[in-house]
Amino acid sequence: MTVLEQPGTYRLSPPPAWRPRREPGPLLPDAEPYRLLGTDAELDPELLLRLHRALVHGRRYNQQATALTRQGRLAVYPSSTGQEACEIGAALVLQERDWLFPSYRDTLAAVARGLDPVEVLSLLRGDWHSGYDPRATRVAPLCTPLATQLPHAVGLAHAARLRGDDVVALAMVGDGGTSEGDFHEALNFAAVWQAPVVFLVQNNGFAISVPLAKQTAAPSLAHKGVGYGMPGRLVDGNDAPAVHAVLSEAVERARSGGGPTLVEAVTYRVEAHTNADDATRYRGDDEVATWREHDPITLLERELRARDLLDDTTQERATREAEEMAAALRGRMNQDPELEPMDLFTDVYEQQTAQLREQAARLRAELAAEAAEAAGTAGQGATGHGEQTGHRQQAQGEQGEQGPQGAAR
Amino acid sequence: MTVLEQPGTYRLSPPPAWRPRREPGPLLPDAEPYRLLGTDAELDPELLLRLHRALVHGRRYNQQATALTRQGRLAVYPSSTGQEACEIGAALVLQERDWLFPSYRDTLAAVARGLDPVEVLSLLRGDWHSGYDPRATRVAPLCTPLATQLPHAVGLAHAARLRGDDVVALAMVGDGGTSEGDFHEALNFAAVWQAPVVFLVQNNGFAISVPLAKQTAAPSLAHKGVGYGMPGRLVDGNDAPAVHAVLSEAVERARSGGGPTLVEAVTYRVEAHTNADDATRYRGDDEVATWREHDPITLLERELRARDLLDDTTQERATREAEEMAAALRGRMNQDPELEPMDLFTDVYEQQTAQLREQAARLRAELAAEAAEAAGTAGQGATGHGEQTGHRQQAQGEQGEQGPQGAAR
Amino acid sequence: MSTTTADAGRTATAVPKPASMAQALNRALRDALAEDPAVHVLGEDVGTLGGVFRITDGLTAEFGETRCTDTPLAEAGILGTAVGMAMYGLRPVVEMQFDAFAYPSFEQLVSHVSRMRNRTRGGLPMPITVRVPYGGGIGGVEHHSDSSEAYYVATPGLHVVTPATVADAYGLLRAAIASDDPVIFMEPKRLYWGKDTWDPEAPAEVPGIGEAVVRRSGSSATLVTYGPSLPVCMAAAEAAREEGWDLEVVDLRSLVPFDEETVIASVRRTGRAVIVHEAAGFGGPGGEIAARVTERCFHYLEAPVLRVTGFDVPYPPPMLEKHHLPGVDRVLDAVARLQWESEWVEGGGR
Amino acid sequence: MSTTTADAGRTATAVPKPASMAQALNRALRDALAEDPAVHVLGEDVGTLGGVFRITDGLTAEFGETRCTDTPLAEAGILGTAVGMAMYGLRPVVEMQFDAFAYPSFEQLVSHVSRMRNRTRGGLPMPITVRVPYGGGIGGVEHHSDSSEAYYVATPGLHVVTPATVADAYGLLRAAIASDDPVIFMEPKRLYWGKDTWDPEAPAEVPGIGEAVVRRSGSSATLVTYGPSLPVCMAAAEAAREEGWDLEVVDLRSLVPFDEETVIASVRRTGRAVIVHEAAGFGGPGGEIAARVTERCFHYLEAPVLRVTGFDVPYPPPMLEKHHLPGVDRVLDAVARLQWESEWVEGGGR
Ligand SMILES: Cc1ncc(C[n+]2csc(CCOP(=O)(O)OP(=O)(O)O)c2C)c(N)n1
Ligand SMILES: Cc1ncc(C[n+]2csc(CCOP(=O)(O)OP(=O)(O)O)c2C)c(N)n1
Ligand SMILES: [Mg+2]
Ligand SMILES: [Mg+2]
Repeated sequence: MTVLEQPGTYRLSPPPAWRPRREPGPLLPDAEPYRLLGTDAELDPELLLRLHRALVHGRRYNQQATALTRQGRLAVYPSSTGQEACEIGAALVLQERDWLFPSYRDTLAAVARGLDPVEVLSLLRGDWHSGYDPRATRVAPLCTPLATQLPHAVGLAHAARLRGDDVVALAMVGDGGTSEGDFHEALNFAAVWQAPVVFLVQNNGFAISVPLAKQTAAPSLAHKGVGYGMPGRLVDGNDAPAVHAVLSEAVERARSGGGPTLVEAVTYRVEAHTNADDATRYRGDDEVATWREHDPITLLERELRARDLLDDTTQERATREAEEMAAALRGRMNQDPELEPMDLFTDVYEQQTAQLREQAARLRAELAAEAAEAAGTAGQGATGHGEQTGHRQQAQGEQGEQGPQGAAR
Repeated sequence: MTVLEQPGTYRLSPPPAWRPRREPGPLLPDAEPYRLLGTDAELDPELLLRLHRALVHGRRYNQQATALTRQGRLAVYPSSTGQEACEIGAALVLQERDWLFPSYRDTLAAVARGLDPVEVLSLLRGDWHSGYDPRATRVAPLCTPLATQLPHAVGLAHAARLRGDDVVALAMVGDGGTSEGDFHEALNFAAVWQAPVVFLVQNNGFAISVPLAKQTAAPSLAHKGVGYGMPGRLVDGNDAPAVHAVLSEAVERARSGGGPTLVEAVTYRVEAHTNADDATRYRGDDEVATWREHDPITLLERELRARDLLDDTTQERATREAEEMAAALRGRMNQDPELEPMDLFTDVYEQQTAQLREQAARLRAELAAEAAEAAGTAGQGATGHGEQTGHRQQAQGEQGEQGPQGAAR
Repeated sequence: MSTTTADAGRTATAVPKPASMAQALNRALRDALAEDPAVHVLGEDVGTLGGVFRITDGLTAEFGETRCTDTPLAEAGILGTAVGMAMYGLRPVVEMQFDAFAYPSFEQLVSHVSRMRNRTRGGLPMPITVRVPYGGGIGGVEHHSDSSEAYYVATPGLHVVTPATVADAYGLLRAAIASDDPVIFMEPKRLYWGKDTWDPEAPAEVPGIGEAVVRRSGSSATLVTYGPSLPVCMAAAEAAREEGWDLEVVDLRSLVPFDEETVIASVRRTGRAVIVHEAAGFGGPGGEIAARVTERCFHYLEAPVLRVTGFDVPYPPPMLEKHHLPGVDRVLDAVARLQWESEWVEGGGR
Repeated sequence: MSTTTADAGRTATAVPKPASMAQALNRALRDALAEDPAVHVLGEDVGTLGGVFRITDGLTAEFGETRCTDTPLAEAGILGTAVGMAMYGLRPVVEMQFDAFAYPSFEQLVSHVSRMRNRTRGGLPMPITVRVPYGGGIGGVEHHSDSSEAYYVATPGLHVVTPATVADAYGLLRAAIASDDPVIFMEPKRLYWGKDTWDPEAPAEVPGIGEAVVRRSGSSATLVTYGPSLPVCMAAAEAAREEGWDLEVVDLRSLVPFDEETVIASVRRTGRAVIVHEAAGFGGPGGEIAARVTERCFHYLEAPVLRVTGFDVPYPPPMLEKHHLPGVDRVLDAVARLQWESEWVEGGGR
């Protein structure tokens, strides 16, 4: 039941009778991040293997995408190498009807959800903004302005609930993003409305160059939950089954009307912020090395081996499949995307305004002129800004629209 | 020491070695609002009497200001009746060198700090925006856009600290204001920078018509502190000595380098939101009656009487002085303020732009024409939009600036 | 006012009678909520209180808290959640309490609301109406009287609509809510309580969004205006008769889409134009309109297009606002500067 | 680039040599920090990293973390704390990481920064410089290429400054930091790396904020432009010679204050003008400029003032941006439409 449906229960009583409006204890995170690997918890072997395969694919996807930036096939790529357990976990805990709200770093989560990787990479390739259909895929557009997609997730989850649909929204944000006002407003709305939404903060230690301690003085980011009346959960973000378990529980709570959860996954961005970043400017190799030892794939493989669930054959198969995926992606991304300049004017509004029609006509004419020139170029060698006197000539027909008669002046 | 001064200490270690970045326990508020009245705590009689006198004055000031709206002498007045203990507390805990950052509801705090009440009321009277000099008074302009003054307080406190000055900033905000992104960003900056600032949230149960439970699902607003790594303190906002004690402690902590504090004072807005509001639309008399019984003045007087600190003479003196203050205020506010229309153009920039000079000249000419007309009116009875053909005539001199020669066209 | 907005709406009657813009807006919301279950109203104090201007009066009582919802106090959150609701197929109608209090939602508006359709190739249209009570003249203190339309007009992807009559208030708001594009619906605060003959039971059809209307025909010059300045221009046109000018008044009704044809036809006819708005002149919508009109009417113009606007200053305190607001006199002064004499004096510098 | 910005600055030399705008900006910040202890630089990644464009490179190393500070990631918080710092007498220089990421700070800017001096009768001036890297042409993905100047231009109380040359980058940034008024300092991203002959050890004096400069004299028509479009206009003027036009190019350098006199003098001389900017046309600064020029040059004009601007659409993805950006061809097309023939065809409707 949302607070909207219980008028009357929400008044403060004067201090003599004051009591907390809900018990804070259960909202606070555990003292340590939740962990399953290396414990003797019972774990579903099938899930572990599924996670393993997805992590191996995910890592390879990250590597391939980064390679594509070097080949000029992507404008930029923010890698999630080292954070794959979070990306995969987020994708796997959702039902088909649920919605995912990724940030710019979360292409892997979208791919792991089953979206076409080439479509997912549109934004970073630069051929269009969102390359996939959000309603068909139930993945919101990759979001660049930090934390701004969080209120969208809340609104969507709230809307679904109002419509009686059994839909959960999972929204992803970085440690840096938690400092934005939109983070605050989204979490507050979610808690007040008891919206079925899960917030996954990937605390990877940095916002570009800025380390966590310049971002917050909180005991943990999960401690922010209590201020909204929302459980805060802390999980080892490199422990894939733990991430999966904590997120599953949160999704389940949301689905069953228990309201939102804030999950902080403690992880590390092993690569630079993007291919364009130089991480040596702000951190040393030692730190990276320490975290590489806590690599999500290594940790999971160690566990699988210890539990006799992974043999060389299985491992090789996962690697081979990942290579195939990478090769296919490479092949497709090496094709030039089809571009349609006139798309500039489509879908700005449902119906083009008169002004846009006019501007579109102008671009169309320019493109036609360019095409004509290109066709003629082979023979004439003209280049640059059109034919020499083209501008003067071209303008003739357009003049005179501004007055009744020259003589009238 | 601010985090700025301790590079190197701020790295997250990988989860196996994870520990909270600071202990959350001490940051959490007590289970109940702090209270002194009705306890057998030792209390400074002089302070109690000082508080009493200020509360009585404050109440009278609120009544007088509300009355001035009915006489058309104020455009609007948001009363702090019932919240005087918070307003007075905020004013009294500050040293002269400290800064106060009030919201639109906090004129009383500014007046209790010693500012000229007529100057403080400028904004609400409508003769200018800020009627006092903030640098001279160390009171920031009364702030209407909610929570937006909180980052100002942080920046100022931080700046003072960087300059080596022993200055604390105290910023006031309502329960509703805590939902704004600026609240979040301000508290976060304050905690990261360990700025000497105190945030006082007056939780008066409502944001205009919206009750607290539609504003937040948190156990209390003080619980928001932990998410920033800042102590959250809860106090009975109608218990003047308790408010004073909690704020004093927070100011002291800030001054001695202990960083910011979030204080939630639980109180109640006994009057409507402003004189223009109709509170019967959203709450019943019962609730108001309950809270009136918990009135800050009544509570304090009961205590003073119980402690034999207040006799009828003292009480009457306080009342009489308050009446004198009100009469003086009334008298001064019944004078029409002096208005200078040309002030529209002063202090927009340090130096007027050419465009503003031109606009100022135009207004000056209009005012001169009006004055001339008014002078002539007695005899001629002309009214309305100036003399009949005035516009045509007046324009003659200004023409022709747009071209070299009429014939040239 | 003894009749409350809600009462006025409920009283069935066939006879047109005076109604205020506030009542018409309330009625438009009520009808939209009744007709389309996807419509949701949200904002600060829109519920029990009915909004500080009472535009949402009675809606929560009639449609329940989930259809007309008091939100937490956070404008970016309100608009941001509205985006999510629209993604799921709802049609949110957001109330910003005052012009200046819409600024916290600016990023959501510019970075998402205005671009969502375009960036998703039509996949996620944004049928969001953002109601912004705007402008001065109501004695409001600081931050309560901004004319913020320039910001919205400069943002591709938004419609910017502003009614100036009671009938338009109803008709344009219905059209805004029905639009699959985001509409910034700017309500001139100082016209809220002005009454007009209007039958709430048979709200007359008005031209749609994007169509300007000639409110008064005239031959000497055209006044181009919108929202709170329409009554000023009508009064100026009336007063101008005494000076021998027959002014045409064009009410733009929407700034985006901009009805160039109506404006241009009028100016070509009259040969002179003054643009009137309350927003600051520099960088305000008037510059765009003047530039466009001049481009297409250059040889029809007897004088440059002039503008009468608020000064380029922060909105002044209430006791001084009358000096800031464009009034009848200032409009007539501008008309007088439209080079009526056939010979004109050679100009020096300023 | 093998020489880093910091190195280039540190190498003492008397001989002017090529420097980039990025280097000049870095140098301006360094000199300002060195000369005035009240100057503080703050923003996201401005410290150790030196900013994503390296404009603040080396500043933290040289002046310490309290003079050049990495803030938490929250633009309203950054600008809001800068307001408080300015209240205490400091001179904050704020970096917004990209144009579109300044939007979260819009309320602080409009409701406080722009009005604080006015509302306090001069008691609290706001000597804040907000550096906004802006515009497209660098292959940036969504939300990284906005031309947001229209929003600032429409806000009374702000100065809006934008350099187009290396020398101006230095000189105007120093002037902005020295100004007691808030300055939105818009840095054209795509000019960051273009080099020019400039001696970092003896930075030439340039005209101050509010003065436009004629970058190229000509007699046929005036191109009025600023920031990223200046090189486009210079190239267009060069190319126009082949078509027989001798174009004058005016670089505005600051949009507010607007140097009306320089622009008007030029247009009166040439009788024709085209305004060129990257921001969307509708509601962009060009409308204001065109309206103002027309008002004061009406009878000098041989043709209406035209505009060449970005289209009225959300900034397109990088692979399509070349079709959006005003280029030489589009400028020349507009020049061609300036009614060069003495007789002109009677116009029908569109
Ligand atoms: C509103 C906004 N401000 C600034 C930026 C520029 N920016 C892009 S990524 C980034 C750091 C984000 O850090 P975090 O949230 O921790 O996510 P991560 O990159 O670590 O995944 C910044 C500052 C942005 N995208 N949006
Ligand atoms: C940014 C912003 N949004 C909306 C408003 C309109 N408004 C004025 S007061 C108010 C309620 C404030 O409630 P609260 O913060 O609890 O303070 P109180 O009035 O109870 O003192 C609202 C919504 C505003 N002033 N600023
Ligand atoms: Mg991060
Ligand atoms: Mg309140």
